[in-house]
Amino acid sequence: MNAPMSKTAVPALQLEGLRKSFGRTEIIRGVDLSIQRGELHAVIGPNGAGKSTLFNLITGRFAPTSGTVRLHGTDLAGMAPFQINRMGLSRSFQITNIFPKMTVFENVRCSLLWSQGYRYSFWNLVSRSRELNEGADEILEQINLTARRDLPAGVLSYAEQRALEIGITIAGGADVIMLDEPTAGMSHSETDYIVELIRKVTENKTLVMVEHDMGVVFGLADRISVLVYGEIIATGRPEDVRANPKVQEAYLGAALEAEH
Amino acid sequence: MDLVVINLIDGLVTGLLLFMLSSGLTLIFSMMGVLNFAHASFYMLGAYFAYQISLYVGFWPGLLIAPLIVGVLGALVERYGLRRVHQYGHVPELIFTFGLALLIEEVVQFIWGKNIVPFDEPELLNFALFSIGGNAIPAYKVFMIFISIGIFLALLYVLTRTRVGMVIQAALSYPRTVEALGHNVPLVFMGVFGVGTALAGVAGVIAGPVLGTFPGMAFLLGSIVFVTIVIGGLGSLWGALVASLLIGWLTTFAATSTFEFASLLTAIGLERPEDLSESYIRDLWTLSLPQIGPILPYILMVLILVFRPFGLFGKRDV
Amino acid sequence: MTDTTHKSAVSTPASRLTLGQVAPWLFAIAFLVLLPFVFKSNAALTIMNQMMITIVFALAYNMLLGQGGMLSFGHAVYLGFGGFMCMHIMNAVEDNGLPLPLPLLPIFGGLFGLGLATIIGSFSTRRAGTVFAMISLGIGELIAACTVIIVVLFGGEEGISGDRTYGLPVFGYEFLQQIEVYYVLGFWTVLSALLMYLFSRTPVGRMANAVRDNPERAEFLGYSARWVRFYSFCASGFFAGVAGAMVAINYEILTEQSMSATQSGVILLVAFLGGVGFFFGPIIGAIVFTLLQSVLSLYTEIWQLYLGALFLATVMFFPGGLAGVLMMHVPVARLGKFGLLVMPYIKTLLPALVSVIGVSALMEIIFHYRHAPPGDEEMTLFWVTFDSHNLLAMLIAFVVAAAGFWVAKRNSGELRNAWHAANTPDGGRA
Amino acid sequence: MLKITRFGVAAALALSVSATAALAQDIKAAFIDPLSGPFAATGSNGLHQFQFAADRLVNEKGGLLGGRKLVVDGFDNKTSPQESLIQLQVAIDQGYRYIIQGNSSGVANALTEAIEKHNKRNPDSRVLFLNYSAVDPALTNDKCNFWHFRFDANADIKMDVLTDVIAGNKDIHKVYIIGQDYSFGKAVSAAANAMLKAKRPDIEIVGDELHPIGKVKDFTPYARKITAAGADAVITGNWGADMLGLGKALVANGYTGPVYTYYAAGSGITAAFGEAGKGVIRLVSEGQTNPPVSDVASAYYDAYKAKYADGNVDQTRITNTIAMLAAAIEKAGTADDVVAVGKALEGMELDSIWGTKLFMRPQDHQLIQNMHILQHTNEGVTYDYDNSGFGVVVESTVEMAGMDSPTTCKMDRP
Repeated sequence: MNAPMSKTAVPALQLEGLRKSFGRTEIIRGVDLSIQRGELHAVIGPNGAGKSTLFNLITGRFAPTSGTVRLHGTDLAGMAPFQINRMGLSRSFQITNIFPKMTVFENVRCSLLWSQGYRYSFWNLVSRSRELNEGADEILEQINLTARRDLPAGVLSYAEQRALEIGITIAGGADVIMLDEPTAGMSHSETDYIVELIRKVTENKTLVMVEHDMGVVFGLADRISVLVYGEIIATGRPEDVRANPKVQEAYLGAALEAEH
Repeated sequence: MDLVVINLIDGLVTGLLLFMLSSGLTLIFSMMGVLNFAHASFYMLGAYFAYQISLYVGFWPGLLIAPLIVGVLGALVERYGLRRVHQYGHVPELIFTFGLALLIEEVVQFIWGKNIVPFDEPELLNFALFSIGGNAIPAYKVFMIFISIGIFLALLYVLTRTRVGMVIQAALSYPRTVEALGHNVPLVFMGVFGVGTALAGVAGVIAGPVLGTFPGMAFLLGSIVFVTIVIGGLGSLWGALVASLLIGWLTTFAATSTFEFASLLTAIGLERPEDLSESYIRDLWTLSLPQIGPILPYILMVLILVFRPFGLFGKRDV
Repeated sequence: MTDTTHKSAVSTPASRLTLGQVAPWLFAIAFLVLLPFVFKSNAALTIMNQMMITIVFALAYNMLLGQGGMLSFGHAVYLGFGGFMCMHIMNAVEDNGLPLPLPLLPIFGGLFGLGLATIIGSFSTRRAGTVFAMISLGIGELIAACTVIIVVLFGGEEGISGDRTYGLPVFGYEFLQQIEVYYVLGFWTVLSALLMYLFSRTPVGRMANAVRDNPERAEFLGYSARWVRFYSFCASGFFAGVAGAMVAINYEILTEQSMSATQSGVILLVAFLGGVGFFFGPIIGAIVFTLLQSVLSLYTEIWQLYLGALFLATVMFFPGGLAGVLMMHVPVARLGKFGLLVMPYIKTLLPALVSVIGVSALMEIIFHYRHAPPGDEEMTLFWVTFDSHNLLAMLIAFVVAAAGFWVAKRNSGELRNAWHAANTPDGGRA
Repeated sequence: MLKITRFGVAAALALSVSATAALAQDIKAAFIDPLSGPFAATGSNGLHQFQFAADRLVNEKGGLLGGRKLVVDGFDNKTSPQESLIQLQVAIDQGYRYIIQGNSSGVANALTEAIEKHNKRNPDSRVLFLNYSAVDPALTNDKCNFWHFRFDANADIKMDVLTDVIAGNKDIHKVYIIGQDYSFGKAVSAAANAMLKAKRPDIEIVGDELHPIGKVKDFTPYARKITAAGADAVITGNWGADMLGLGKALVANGYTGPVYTYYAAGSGITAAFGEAGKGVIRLVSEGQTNPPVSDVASAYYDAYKAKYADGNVDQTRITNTIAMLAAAIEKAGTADDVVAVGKALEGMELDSIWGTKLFMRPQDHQLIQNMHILQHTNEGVTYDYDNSGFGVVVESTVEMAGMDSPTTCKMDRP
């Protein structure tokens, strides 16, 4: 749709020759990928294809064995996660990763702090900043958790925690959002709810998501990359990828036939 | 020269003793992620139990029975204490073992009193085996070396050559998988905890007569043991061995050295003031290496942490 | 100002202080002001001073343990360092006649504590959890050992002493009397507690909680877990230094004991007993511990054994500490169903108490049997005098303990049910 | 155990509501020493000896000032200077006017300063400090004050006695000095160096070192060094586990010379040394228990053992303290005006039941008495320690040791 932009624009995210080995096993075997600003991009692949590893390489959780990751043209090599985050990349986790003992509101407010310029301030009181509190409430409104505002995050239902996870991820106002299987382990209705939520909160942002659920990916993504055994075997618009025989063979075949 | 040889022997004794504690501690840590603060308390219990047993049947049965009792106690602590606290996380576990260490010290005082108890080497080994330059090497020390090495080799054999050892090693890295394979991982944990504390118990039995059996012995050695495994790298058995020997020799050589810091100060061009009480570095002028020998491990630890935050053999993700 | 919105009171961005926020502080101040009118003696004042010092130190410690998730086995070092430096300042002021009023001393104590914490924290806060704990233990031991070696700074085992009545009288007060010192310390206690409370409400204070719960997530929010820990550590060092200055003012002497590993262990005990999960937990801990220490050591020689057992029981069964136990009852009180719990509590806790008394009686008898001088077989326990070598006494104690335990165990099911009922909002009643 | 009366903080809180009755019938002395923690055994044993002495020397003979009893109550200071100051305050509030303390010079220093300040600031509730065991020379030199009286010989006097003996032993040519790294250990080292140089310039000091206090796990390396240096005698101020560790390591290494020391008897140490220490351990101390000096002394010891079978009369100075306090109170005719009692104590002369003259030197409040070198042995022991069969026997005696030892004390008298 709006994916192919002018060739000269710096891609939001660019991977070049990315490789990662654990011991003797090479998990990521040379990935090249370029994601344009504003694109909604999905990475799919069968279990064990290295999706999460790729994800962790991009966000600085693991250091690559070789190759580069560029965010808006800047090489991320050697940067810690918090530095990458400050450059405008925010991620969620496959296993829910929130602050369980803090209230839902606190969770969101904490994720606003850095972007609102509070840094390591110990001379501001968080409760005294209207901008901060209203900002947090707005995000709660967006992710439909206003009613749960003052509960400890740990007691929320699974879907609510996933929603909160997305809320925390987008709160900092990063322009590149990375979601790791946001709908994993959800029922159909819950999935629809989360997809709607993702569509809503990622407007005008670059989105990279790893996903297992086909329905989610085809409905949402502008472009799709298929990762098999640490290599990208196809990248393109959903319908092209769907038609790609290699993909069919490697991954979709059985599933698609079963669906139709 | 004679003194160097003697120091090597003495340092080896200290180092191996430290290793008997630090190996058990490391085994427990790498398996369960729990740093057992009370580890040295089990060492103390070993010494006291052996003392009590020696009152009735002599030293040798105690060498066998005391560690067994300590091991069983350790396993019980794991089963009914640690496992319960486990749900709250690692820091509460550490606090639990800290509290346990306090309690054990109090219980020991309750039962055996606050004074040193007269726990002595067995008559059989109470002679000088040989002497180097007028310094006697007691037979007991040689016995300590052999016991430590023997236990180390046995441990190595069990861990690498037996089926139980393979299960333990696998459970270290993949507890879930091992559990799925039908092994009772909690039981393995309990066993490892028991064996680890029993090792500490053995160390207590053989060290008690030499280093003195008194309620403060746990803390005295304990803090050094923790420093040892931090220097070696948490969770690394080789690191524990290297660090133990390093500290053993370091403290031994430091204690017998005659180095004075005054010579260092003179070397950098300072002049010893007539009236020392006026000088702000007067303590340095009178300081000698033996004086700070026992705190050298702490200094070593700080240095290691500054330059190698994960210890000598530590892996990044502990 | 935005009170007209429909959100609950808490949710308004509070640009105005509410009574609920201020009341506890006003109450604390009034309490501290009035206390000396009840307990007049110098000894009582000294103990209350000790209590206040412990409160400040425990709160500072909890900035690490409770709020930052960092377990330190060597925090007394910062208290001691701040205190020693204050003694030096006190002596320097006396020698040179500098115009420094005594009540300002804690600022300097804090700054020195902060300074040391900055140096140590720069490498110790790189790691969290177990490794941090071990490093703190090692550093604590190292610095504590230095106290007897570096005599210039720490005065060897005699410590450094001074005279607080040196300098300029402040508004006519020369701090000759304990009561004057009491009010100085009271002021600093309230001020420090308030500042520490406010710190927990600042961005870095909130992030300390976040890093405690989930350091990885915090990193992906733009915060370096390590620096967040570092700032908490420094702040904690500052207030530990303030507590050290309070020691200097109250005792006019600082010794290596204040920096020792024992002291570091005690403060962990205090904070944990009180409850690290709540801001006021360590305050309760400090008060209870100081009283317990004096009352128990008054009646029994093996009070440390009891203390150790109590601590272990707290870790195992009430990880929230005393504050946690108290706060468990807040939802019940909100539902107005506290009445439901009264009877089950009596039926369970009373026998449990009897059982504890039985066990401790048994311990005392055994202890007396083993350690009292031969011939001295008579002992008095709970106002009863008897022969400790008589098996009957032990038997009675044992039976009391066992019976109490049995009854408590039998009734605990009832308590559990009642607890559940008390925590369930009423649906059925219209 | 609850025979030991304990007073503490809680009592203070309770009592503080009502004003304390100042006109108590009993004369109350507060014993502020460790009664719990690692040094509790030493503390409790000391308290027993004090209470026994007060009963036997005063109360059974009809009390003081026409029937007033002398009671000694224990206050647990947990060996902490700060806790001691709290207990001091508690004791003063409860009307105690005599403070007794001995274990740890650190605590003694804190107490003497606190008492000086207190007496200056509160003239109505002044107290005297009876130090029965803290030997830091400073207490009767630079830090002396009118309120402090020491009933034990200070470290310098003891060293004087030790070096006299060493100087007299022509077999000793090389001496090794080792001690714990703190004020007492340093004082021992300094005094030993100075005195040996003055008395026997030909003796070579082959080693002089300090080790961290309570931190040494294994004394073997130190013992190696001492043997390697060829020392004929060792001087040490070590006590507790450090003393035992050093002594045992020396013996295990084949060292056979004498170890001259201060504190190596009683509190389990004698039992722990046992056979190994025989012929090696020599200590300097006041008070002769073996062989017994008189029937009175034997009767006293027997009565004590009858009451406390596990105890030792290992601090005869305690008896002296009580005897002198009682005499001073009688002489002053008051127990409440401590200035008068203090002035009566100054310069007092008295005969001890342990067969020595006692003289409280007025310049610095240092008690002068006979000092002995005692040998750890199991031969000729009438009264053993720790029921171990081993005890200490007098080997030599220096009469009125340190009578003309110098002092830098400049005392302000009230």
